[in-house]
Amino acid sequence: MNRAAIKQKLAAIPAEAVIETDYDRKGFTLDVQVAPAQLVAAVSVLDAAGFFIEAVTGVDWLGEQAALRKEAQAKIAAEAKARAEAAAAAGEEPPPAAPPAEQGELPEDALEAVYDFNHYEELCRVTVRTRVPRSKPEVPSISEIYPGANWHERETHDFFGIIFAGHPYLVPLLLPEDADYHPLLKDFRP
Amino acid sequence: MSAFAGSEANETFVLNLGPQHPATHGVLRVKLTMDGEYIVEAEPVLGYIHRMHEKMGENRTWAQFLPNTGRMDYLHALAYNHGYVSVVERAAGIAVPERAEYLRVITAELNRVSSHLLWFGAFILDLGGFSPLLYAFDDREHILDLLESVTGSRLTYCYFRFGGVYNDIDDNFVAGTQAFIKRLRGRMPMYHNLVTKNIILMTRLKEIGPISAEMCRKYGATGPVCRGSGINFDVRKHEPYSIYPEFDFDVPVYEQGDSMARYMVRMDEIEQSLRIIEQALDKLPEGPVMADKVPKILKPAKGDYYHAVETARGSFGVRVVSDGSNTPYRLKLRSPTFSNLSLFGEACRGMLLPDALALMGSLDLVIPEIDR
Amino acid sequence: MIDYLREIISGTWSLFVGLGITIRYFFQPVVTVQYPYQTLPMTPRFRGHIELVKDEETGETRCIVCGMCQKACPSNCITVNGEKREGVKGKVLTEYRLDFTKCSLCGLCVESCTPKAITFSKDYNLAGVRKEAYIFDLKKRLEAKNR
Amino acid sequence: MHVDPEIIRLLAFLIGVIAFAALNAAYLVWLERKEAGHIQRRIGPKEVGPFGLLQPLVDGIKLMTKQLIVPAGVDPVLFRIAPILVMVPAIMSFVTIPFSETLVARNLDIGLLAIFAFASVNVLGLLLGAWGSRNKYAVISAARVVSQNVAYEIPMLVTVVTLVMITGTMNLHNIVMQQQGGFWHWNIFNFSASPLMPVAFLIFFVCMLAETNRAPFDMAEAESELVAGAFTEYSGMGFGVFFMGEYANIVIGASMATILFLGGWDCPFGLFPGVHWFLIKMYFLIFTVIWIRWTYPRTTFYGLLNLSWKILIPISFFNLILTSAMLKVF
Repeated sequence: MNRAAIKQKLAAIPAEAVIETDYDRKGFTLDVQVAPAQLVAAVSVLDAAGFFIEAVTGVDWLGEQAALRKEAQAKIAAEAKARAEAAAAAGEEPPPAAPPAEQGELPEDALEAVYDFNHYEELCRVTVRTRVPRSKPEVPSISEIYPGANWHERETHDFFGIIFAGHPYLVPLLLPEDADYHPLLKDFRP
Repeated sequence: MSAFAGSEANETFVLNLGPQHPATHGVLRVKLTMDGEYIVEAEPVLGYIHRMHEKMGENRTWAQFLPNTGRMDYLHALAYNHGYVSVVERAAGIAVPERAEYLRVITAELNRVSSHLLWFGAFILDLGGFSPLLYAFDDREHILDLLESVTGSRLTYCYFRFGGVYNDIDDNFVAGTQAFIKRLRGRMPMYHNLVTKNIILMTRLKEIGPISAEMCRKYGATGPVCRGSGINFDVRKHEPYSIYPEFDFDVPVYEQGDSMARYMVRMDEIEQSLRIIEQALDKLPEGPVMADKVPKILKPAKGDYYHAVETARGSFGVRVVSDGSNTPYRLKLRSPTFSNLSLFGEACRGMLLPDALALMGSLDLVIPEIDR
Repeated sequence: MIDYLREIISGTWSLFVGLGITIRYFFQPVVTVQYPYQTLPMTPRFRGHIELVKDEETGETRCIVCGMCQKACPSNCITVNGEKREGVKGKVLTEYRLDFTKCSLCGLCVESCTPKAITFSKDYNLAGVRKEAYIFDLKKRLEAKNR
Repeated sequence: MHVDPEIIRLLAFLIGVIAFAALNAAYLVWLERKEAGHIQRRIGPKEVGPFGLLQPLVDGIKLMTKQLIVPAGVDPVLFRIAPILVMVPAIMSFVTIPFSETLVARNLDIGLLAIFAFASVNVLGLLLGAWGSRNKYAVISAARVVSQNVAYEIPMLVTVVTLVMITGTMNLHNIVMQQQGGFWHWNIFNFSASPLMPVAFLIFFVCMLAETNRAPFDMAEAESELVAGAFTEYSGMGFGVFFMGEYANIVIGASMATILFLGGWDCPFGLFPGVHWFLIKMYFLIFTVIWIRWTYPRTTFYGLLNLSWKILIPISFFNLILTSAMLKVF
């Protein structure tokens, strides 16, 4: 099993991005982004290649879209300003200010489920990510393939409220058994 | 182990092992469905000392989270500090002076020995022998004295800092450590004669609690648990960090996969750790123990970073997601015993209660580390 | 049959070896320290709760009320208050409150202190029946010590 | 009024026996804690009285002042009767033990038989207490106690039968009298009867450990597995009586080993026989019992059965056959 082969196999699954990252900088070798529907297929590839599961976790990207838009707007504004300055320097009439960009509905922020896999023989940490909308966070469970994912998924469900479809026993693991809150969500207030 | 005699389902009963039980070393509860003394099903129930370290991380600056890491696993606190400072150093691009790395390895390995010694004692205590616990404590106390003389603390050291260590060692520490290595080497044969070769212990551990390599893989078991099942996986060799590549040490691997194999792996690891410490003390370079240019307020670049270290219990990984601010955006702590314990339910099926407890002891559980 | 006997004999022998080890320890001197009748010397780096350093020249604290320790503390257990006074450069410390019930003895405050005004004390015999007894005013403690 | 001096003697002995049993139970706890301490390189009890000698007294007061909790749902009769069922037979056994040539309450012709009969009641007490306390740990413990006992009575009794064949009597006094005159006369070194006599002693000793539920065979209590096994629900003096019964049983076991194999009150060198020699031997055996407890880990239940059925029973039967053959031939 070598890194290139597994990268190729993963890339064969439709609709996903496989990025080789700099291990020394990041601490993992492959960064795989898949749609929730392709998750099981990607994990099966890793299972067949003899990977073991390290962890499952989540990241709440609340406010990411707003930040992205703000960044984009700032960029546009900066460009416009630069153009205006350039024009002024050239002694020309400043071009008319561009009409403000469409302020439509923000796309919904995402919850990200992150799966870490590693190999016992060769150093190859693969990070599989999948994004789901915050309002309907549903990801297929991989506990059929890796029974060890059972607890990790329960923990992620505790903390983020991500629902792992097909999980045999999705009840709170670390939180109290009647917990209906998800503390790692960014809008969680105790 | 005798064979599991199956019987009607309605003849089983539920036995609550814990949360206060002598063999669970803390507040772990295991819900056992029993058929007589045979275990039909075991479901560990966690979370009794869950402290939400990951949320705490999001509410503190990078440096302020440092004391928390040692409190996850109080037995090998320095390795957990090491994992966290390493990932932050990776994220912020801080280079660590060589002497500081040596000090980190020396203290972390001493701490590993102390953790294994305590595990040894507690494991034999699970099996009903009391005296080895106190002999192990006697030795462990010497390590704690050594570490206290350097770090000022005996359990939750909080000794590492981003870019180095908190203060330098002195000659007394070097001499004391060398004397301790000699002492422990002299004591190991006693441990083996008293415990390892004891016929009662052998019958209790040999061929009890088998865990296959495939099961380790499916559950993500690391550390002595997977090395006892014939998997040669040690983060120190597998993805070398710090200055471990400089040292000559072996990774003890046993093929049998039973409780005895895990016991032997840990006992051999004590010797290997002593070897590392010895070499590190010999090679110890002069120089500063703290990097020069560490910004007072850390703001690592955006992105996510992972770093794994080998603790006494397995591979501890920290994944941080930075948004470029002075607090972590997300901090994931991958605790090794969480994965190791998750295979307990499957591994102990059909076992007798005392054997299952021997198996549980051989997994080396530290509950605060599972619950985080 | 021979294996069976050999196993019995080697097993029994291992049991006697164990007995030999424990009886040897039985006759060796004890290693425990009989606290509180005996105590061990403290290591110089022992991290007790923090205390203010007495400046050798002035006999007062060196604290300049910069608040770095307060910011560094992970558990928010330090509160520093100061005031401006006539004829004195900078601020003068009026209160240094340490909530020891929350302190985790990590030492980040001592490290962050530029004028080296705080250090670790060597107190470890701390026991009390009320939580309030562990909210120390370090300035008052220093003054009491000076007296 | 005429009172039969025999009755006064019996009364005095009864009081003496009860006092002896109680004192032993109390001070064996002290001995156990002290010995364990020194084996583990610490001191053990030291605060109450010189060398902690008043510790058992304080412990006793503590146990007596504690509330006797009878949990809801227990069988009220069995739960209360069980500690007594453990304690009383142990005291009864003392009646027929000859401490010296004259120091014996009742010299029965079937003394040996009486003691083994009483010893088996001990198990019944544990079983009833465990069953009555309606606790899952206790019930598991009860099942262990009974099968452990069945497994261990056999090699023990076979060894004793071997001994009875050699001595030809069940009168404990006579058994000791036959061994008088130095250690080479003791049954443990009676090589003319059977060369395996030291092994027989070892078997007897191991069985005694198992009978009295001592480590490494303390499966009934097994604190790291079953919390406290049969005693889980007991508190205060209910537990205290169990505890005393346990130590009294150890004293009986050690006394029996002394009488049957080590020549009772006989001096090893043929000088000054008397009760002191009996006590020295007995306490040495008890010391060994405690020493063993603080050295080994606990065996498991099936390990114990394996040991009994695969090793001890075959060897003790072999010894029986060998002895009878040698008695016939010589």
